[in-house]
Amino acid sequence: MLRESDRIFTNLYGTEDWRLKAAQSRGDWDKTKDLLAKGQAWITQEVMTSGLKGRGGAGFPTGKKWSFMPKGEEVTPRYLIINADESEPGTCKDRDILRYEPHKLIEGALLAGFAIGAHVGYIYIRGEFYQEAEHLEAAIAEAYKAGLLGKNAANSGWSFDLYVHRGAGAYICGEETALLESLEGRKGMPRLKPPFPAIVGLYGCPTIVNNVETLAVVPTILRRGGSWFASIGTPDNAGTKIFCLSGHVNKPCNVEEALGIPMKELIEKHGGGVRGGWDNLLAVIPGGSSVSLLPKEICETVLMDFTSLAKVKSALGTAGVIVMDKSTDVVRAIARLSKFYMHESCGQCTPCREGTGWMWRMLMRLAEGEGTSKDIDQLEEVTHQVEGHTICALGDAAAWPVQGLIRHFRPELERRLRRE
Amino acid sequence: MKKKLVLKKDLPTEKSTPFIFSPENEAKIPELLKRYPEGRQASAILPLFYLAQRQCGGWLPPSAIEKVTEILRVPVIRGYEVATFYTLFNLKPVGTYHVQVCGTTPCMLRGSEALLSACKRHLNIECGETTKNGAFTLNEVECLSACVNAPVVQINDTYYEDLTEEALIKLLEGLASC
Amino acid sequence: MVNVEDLLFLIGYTLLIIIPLLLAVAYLTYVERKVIAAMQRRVGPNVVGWFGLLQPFADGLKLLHKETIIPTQANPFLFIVAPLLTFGLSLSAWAVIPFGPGMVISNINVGILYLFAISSLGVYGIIMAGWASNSKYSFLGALRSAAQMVSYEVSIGLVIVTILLSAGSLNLSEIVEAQQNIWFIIPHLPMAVIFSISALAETNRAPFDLPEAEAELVSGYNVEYSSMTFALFFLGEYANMILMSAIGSILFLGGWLPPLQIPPFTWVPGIVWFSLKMSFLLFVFLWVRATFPRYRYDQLMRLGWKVFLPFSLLWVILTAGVIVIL
Amino acid sequence: MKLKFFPLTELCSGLFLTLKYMFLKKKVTLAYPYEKGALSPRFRGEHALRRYPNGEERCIACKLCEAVCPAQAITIEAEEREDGSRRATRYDIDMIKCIYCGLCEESCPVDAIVEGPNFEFATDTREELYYNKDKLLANGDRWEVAIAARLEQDARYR
Amino acid sequence: MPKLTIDDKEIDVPEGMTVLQAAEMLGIEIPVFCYHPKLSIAGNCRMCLVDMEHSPKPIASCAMPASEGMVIRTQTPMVKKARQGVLEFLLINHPLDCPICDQGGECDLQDISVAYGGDSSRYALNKRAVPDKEFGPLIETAMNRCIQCTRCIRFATEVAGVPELGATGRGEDMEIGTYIQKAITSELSGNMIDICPVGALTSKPYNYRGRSWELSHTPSIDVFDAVGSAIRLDTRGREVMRVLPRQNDEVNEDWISDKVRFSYDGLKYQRLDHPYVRQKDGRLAPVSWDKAFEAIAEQLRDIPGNQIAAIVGDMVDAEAMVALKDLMVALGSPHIDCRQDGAKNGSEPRCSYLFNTTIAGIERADFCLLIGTNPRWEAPLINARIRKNYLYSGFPVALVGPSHDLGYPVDSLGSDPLILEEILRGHHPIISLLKTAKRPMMIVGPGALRREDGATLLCLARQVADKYGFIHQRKTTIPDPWNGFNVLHTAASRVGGFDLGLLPGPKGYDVKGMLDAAAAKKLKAIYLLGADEIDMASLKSTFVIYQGHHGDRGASVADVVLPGAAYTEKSGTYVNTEGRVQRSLKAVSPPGDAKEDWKIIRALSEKLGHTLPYNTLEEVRARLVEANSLFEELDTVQRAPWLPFGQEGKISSESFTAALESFYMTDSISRHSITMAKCEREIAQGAPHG
Repeated sequence: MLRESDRIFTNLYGTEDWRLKAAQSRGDWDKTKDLLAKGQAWITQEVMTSGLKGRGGAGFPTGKKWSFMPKGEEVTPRYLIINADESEPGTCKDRDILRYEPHKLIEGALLAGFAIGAHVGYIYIRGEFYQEAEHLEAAIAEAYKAGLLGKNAANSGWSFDLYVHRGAGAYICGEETALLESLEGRKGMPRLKPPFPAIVGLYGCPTIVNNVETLAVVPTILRRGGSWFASIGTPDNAGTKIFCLSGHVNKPCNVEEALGIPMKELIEKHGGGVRGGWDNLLAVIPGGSSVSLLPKEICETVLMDFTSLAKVKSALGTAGVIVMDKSTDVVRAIARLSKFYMHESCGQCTPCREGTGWMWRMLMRLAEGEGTSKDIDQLEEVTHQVEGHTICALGDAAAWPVQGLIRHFRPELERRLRRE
Repeated sequence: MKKKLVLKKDLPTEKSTPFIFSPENEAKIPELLKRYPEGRQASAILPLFYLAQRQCGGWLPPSAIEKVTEILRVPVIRGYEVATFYTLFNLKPVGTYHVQVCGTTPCMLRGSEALLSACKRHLNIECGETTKNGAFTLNEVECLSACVNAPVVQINDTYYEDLTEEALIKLLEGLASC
Repeated sequence: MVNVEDLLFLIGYTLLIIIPLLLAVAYLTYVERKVIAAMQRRVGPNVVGWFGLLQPFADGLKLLHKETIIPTQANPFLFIVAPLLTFGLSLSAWAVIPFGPGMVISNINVGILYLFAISSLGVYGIIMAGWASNSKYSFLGALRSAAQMVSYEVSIGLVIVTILLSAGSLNLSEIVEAQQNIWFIIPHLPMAVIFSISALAETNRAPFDLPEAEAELVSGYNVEYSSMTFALFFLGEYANMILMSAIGSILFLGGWLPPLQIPPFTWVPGIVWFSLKMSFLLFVFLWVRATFPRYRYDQLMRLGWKVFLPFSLLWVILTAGVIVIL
Repeated sequence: MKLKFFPLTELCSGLFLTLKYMFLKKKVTLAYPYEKGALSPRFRGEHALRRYPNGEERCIACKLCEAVCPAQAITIEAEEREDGSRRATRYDIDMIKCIYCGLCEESCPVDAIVEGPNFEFATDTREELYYNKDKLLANGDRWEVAIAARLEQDARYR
Repeated sequence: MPKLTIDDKEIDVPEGMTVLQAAEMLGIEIPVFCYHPKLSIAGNCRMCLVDMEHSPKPIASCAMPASEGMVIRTQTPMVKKARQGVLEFLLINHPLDCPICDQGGECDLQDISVAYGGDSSRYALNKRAVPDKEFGPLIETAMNRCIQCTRCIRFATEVAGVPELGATGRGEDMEIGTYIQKAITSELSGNMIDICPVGALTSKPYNYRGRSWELSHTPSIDVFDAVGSAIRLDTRGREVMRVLPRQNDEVNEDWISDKVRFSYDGLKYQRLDHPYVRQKDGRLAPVSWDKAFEAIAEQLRDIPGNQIAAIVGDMVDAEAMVALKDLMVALGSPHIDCRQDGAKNGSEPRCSYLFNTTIAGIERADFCLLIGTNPRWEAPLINARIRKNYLYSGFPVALVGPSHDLGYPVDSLGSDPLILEEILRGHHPIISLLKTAKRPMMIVGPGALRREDGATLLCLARQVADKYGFIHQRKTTIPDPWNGFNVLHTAASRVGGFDLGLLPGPKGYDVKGMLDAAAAKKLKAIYLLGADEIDMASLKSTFVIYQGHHGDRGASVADVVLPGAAYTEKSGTYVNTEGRVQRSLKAVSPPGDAKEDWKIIRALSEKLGHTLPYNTLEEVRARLVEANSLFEELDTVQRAPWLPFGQEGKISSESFTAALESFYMTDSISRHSITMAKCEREIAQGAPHG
């Protein structure tokens, strides 16, 4: 259980004001100039020490990512992109940061921008977050007014501009290259990699794309030291993380906790327990819609961190915990996720464009108890045909929940086919 | 002559009057363009579409697409591609209140299906339709990322969270009366 | 000086033979079709006339009506002469055949040699046809035919030698008379078999119909023939069959003699016995055709030269020896 | 072997077999044309072009039959019809060239060209055997019932 | 030079090459749909997935740069499975209408499905239906068949320079289309049909008419412009069914213009299939060849040689030209000209009338000055090259002449010829760009050459070229010679005519002179060899022999009409604007009594008593080589040495005018093509479809 003093997002629930003054009173923008004065290398190093991994789903070490930026003289501009295109079903942590802790993000953006040598940052916020975007714009305006952004940001001599760019309703734009495409004014279709954005990114320039939560914790890490952050959680899964508890829990909520907390504890303590008691639990999707769900037996013991969840063939993803109790029609629940992926596929790669729809239709048939037992194997094969064969990870994300369903609930599927 | 299925998808057939930005929006354009580097003005396509859509009352007529692409100096087909790719641009007129019910799993687990059918019943329309008086357009949308406050309905720019059927009906009634 | 009366009688006799012979040929074709059909579980011709009895005439009419085609590259004279020759020869042999005691147009002493000579001449018609057609198939057919006839005439010659040793005469009537006590088929059974097989080869009948093997040579020497010219070949071939049957019954089955020299057999006129014997032999021709597949040419030659020739030579020596001893 | 050769037993047994057939076996001849034999559903007779039940011709001029025909007996010319569909403007079969192999029927994706059960189409002149599209369609109309029945019978083996 | 291993074979490849290209070099086939060597890489079809060592997922070989030490396998079970999977996905929504699809038999999807696909589909649900789009009179669409490879979009955007196509919608609903239903306004649009890997885009005029396997292919040369694109004539029986490009990276790459691709139907209408002689009543009556020749011989008998003239048209082959020239020399006439449009160039040196940079050389240029030309219409493939260079290097293009939309940004300097003088004197702002350019090029078009002061303009252009480094002679300091002076012709016969000297001899009239002389009745007879683009009104009182393949303008004034062969009907030699000698083969026979052109002239020469000394095509070609040894070397460009030319003088200030009024109907074949007429109406003039 995370100590109250180690909590980073102290205003996660919006109990206090989000504006600059209140934020400063919570410790934001405290001696930012000094942090910047310690130099780019120090910041990157400190972030590396902290063991901070990207909070957007893929879990790539943030410090390492920053270190990929070309070294040496700056010939072309560099860009920092903040990925606030939060659309993963089961996840709504960034929204609360944007609403209640915008200054943490803005300060993190400045620090990160400085660390990677970028003078311009764009916050790509999902289009539906109209109010959140307004908050953010206001917060940025405050920061500009206070001299924390713009030329000579926070009196550091570093100039840094931050703009809000609203997306327009495309989950795929959460993929970093698709986001870049979208930001360049085109359809959000992921780009081929290599080259990676750190080398050829926005407008062909070196670019770092980071999640909101990742950047929002950076100022605190720098202030309290990377080793402090690393001391929380387990060595491979350092730090705190906002978990989103949704679905059939008594008290759905966002909660900041240390990585490595047992799932059961997380649900019981923060979510107020499963609706109808722990024994009423059917399954949990531990990390947002893109990961495989886990049946109750595994949920009893599994720890909420990157490595433990990978061991049970799931993933931490965005830490969006979706709880399903025994009243859930699990096949329909997963079928609905399949529909989501079908709707959000950009249509570029063949397997994803054609496969996501096929998966959804097959799942719907299975949910209705139509078809034959051959269909289950066929569905699984189709997921493998999609997985790993696409440009971006959306194909994988569409395949994994279905694979999880078949892995853990095959008897249930077969039972439906027998129309019992 | 061979009969062809002529596609006019989402595009009103009759030639609409040319779109012009209102003066206050026109004033915003240079400011928006300034955010992006020189020569990369195409980046502003989403902000400009938003401006145009807001000015047109929630939808994006072809003439607006043409106008925006003209301002940004991109081929009009690129603008059309973008407008059809993103779900937030409505290529057909929508009602005063665009009711968007989130239907993805976390909301579904907490009863969004009931909400949606309640809406359909109450407004007497199907998804994608607009009420006769032009007040409401109903749509089921994918995850709105407010899952801990599920079920969620977005009406125009505002999220309404932790809804029940009764609360939603009341809300709709309230909107209809004002 | 031949007087007119004799001449008229001669013509009368000749017609008396030729007309029934042509009729016999016509009905032989009919019988052949019927017999083979029966052996193949078919009914054979049954549409034209009663039981198809008018079929031969219909066929004849058809052939008469058809156009005679002479190939451009052919030698027209020889092309026309060849079937005439074949047909003519097949008729002329009948001059010496005794149908009964004294019932013969020309009862010459060397009748059997005459027959032998005439049948040897038959090959000329075929060679001429094959050459005159100026076609590969015809020519090959003709060559085969020539080789085949030459080969089997050797055995037939030796068969005749055996018979005339036994009968002590070259006159056909005397050969018949020589069988009063026992038909030559009984002491000379192997020779009878050799004769009948050779007769098949001599008449180009199945299973030795290699000169006209349709699978290989389309139709052999008569491939270019049509209409009446074809009909003449056809008539000639069937007349030859009947001739061979006549010779066979004369040489081995005692000609016009009844099987036993006791009544009631002796009441039946000799010509009837002769006809019955001929009919049986003709049936054998058809029977064999319906039963056996065609020989390969090398097998045919092997049989002629390496089986029949040594065997019949041996038999001649044996016969001669037996006669000397007796 | 020699024992069998000298008495010619093989020859005799052969002769007796045919003799037996001559007298003891029932005749199997059919009195065609008054009687007719049974036809296999796969019998490959005269060609016909079929139509859909609504009267629309099936052939789409894909020219697969033309390409597959080993005797090159089929000639097709195609064009876009007024309604935009692909149709043959010419469909000729030279029935004299045809070897009745049935490959055209097999290659047809829409079951348009078929070899029907009719085998009695002898003619007096050659010209009558150069079938054109009208003739083939007329054949189809005439034999449709028989053709459909026969396709039905054979369907499960295809 | 990274070294990588593909299927256990090692290969060194140049930097920047992809794995797919490396595999191609090794002869290893990798199936592709979206990849096209002449287009940018999309990497979206996922068909080219291969196995890379140390990579958990298969990689898209078309997009993966080859790098040192890579180990690639293209035949592993994983690759096989991936290919099968992708094909199954492609086919679930692809209609199985191959029998009615014109692509059937030459379809990538068919071939690849047979080679790499599974045996059956497991998809039993409804297939997606996509409404067809209207792309104009040339391209037929069947969008159900589309596999969203986006080749057509990339072609339109990159090569054709008309960003009119796009993929709208997303996911399953992604569709290829235009913004509003309208014809694609490109002169190269037909190439989309070729690059479409399935039957979604097919040729509208060829629609349902033929099948790929029943066509015979004959290599030939495009004669509708002077580019000399390599084409393939697909014929069935005596009919040209369609025209396709052949790859020739030196000239047309993989593309051809719509005019040559679609105007073949013009070969069927208004053809001259009989010799005709004008009767007393003024009507043309069909006669035998002998009669026609006699009519000519009778007329020419009394006319002295210097009152006979000959004009050569734009599509004439070199064989016919040399025969005609020999005949005119024999008749003693100096009046011969191959410049129907009245261009003022053509005399020596050779560099003065060639596209010296070469077409492929455009890609190396770093500045381009267009003078009185609209390459988009006059030579669409040269325009595509300019655009290609623009895309890769962004080189500046400036234009003196009437401005057009060329598909890339052009700095239009105005259409006043005096601008050239300003440039020469160094007073024009464009100078700064010119001075920094290392390999500048200029293209002098027909709009400049056919002016009265064409020769002076040519001189002026040469002076500009000399002054601003358009020409680098081979020197030790410059290892790489460069000639940036280019003349763009529009007639396929033009350079060949110049090379054979089909120009007025001493005291000879040029085309304008001939027409004036004819009007003044100083010319008694004129021989028009395929020449239709002159003012026929002045020939009223002259004895006109017209030899050509269409009953077009020339035939209407002719007294004797000799039916010749169109370019598809003869084996001919053509010299393109670069000076490249190329040969076409006879694909079909000329209609009726029509004959190859040189044969007609040879036969006529006999009747006129000046028998030409050749009887076979080989002998004519030997005569060609004798006339100019350049004709010995086929398919190569022989660089012409840079020598001074042009006529100094004063130029008029009259503005440049466009040389072509339309792209689609410029000659006797395309004027009779129904397809071209439709294009003219619907594309050029934008009339609504239908």
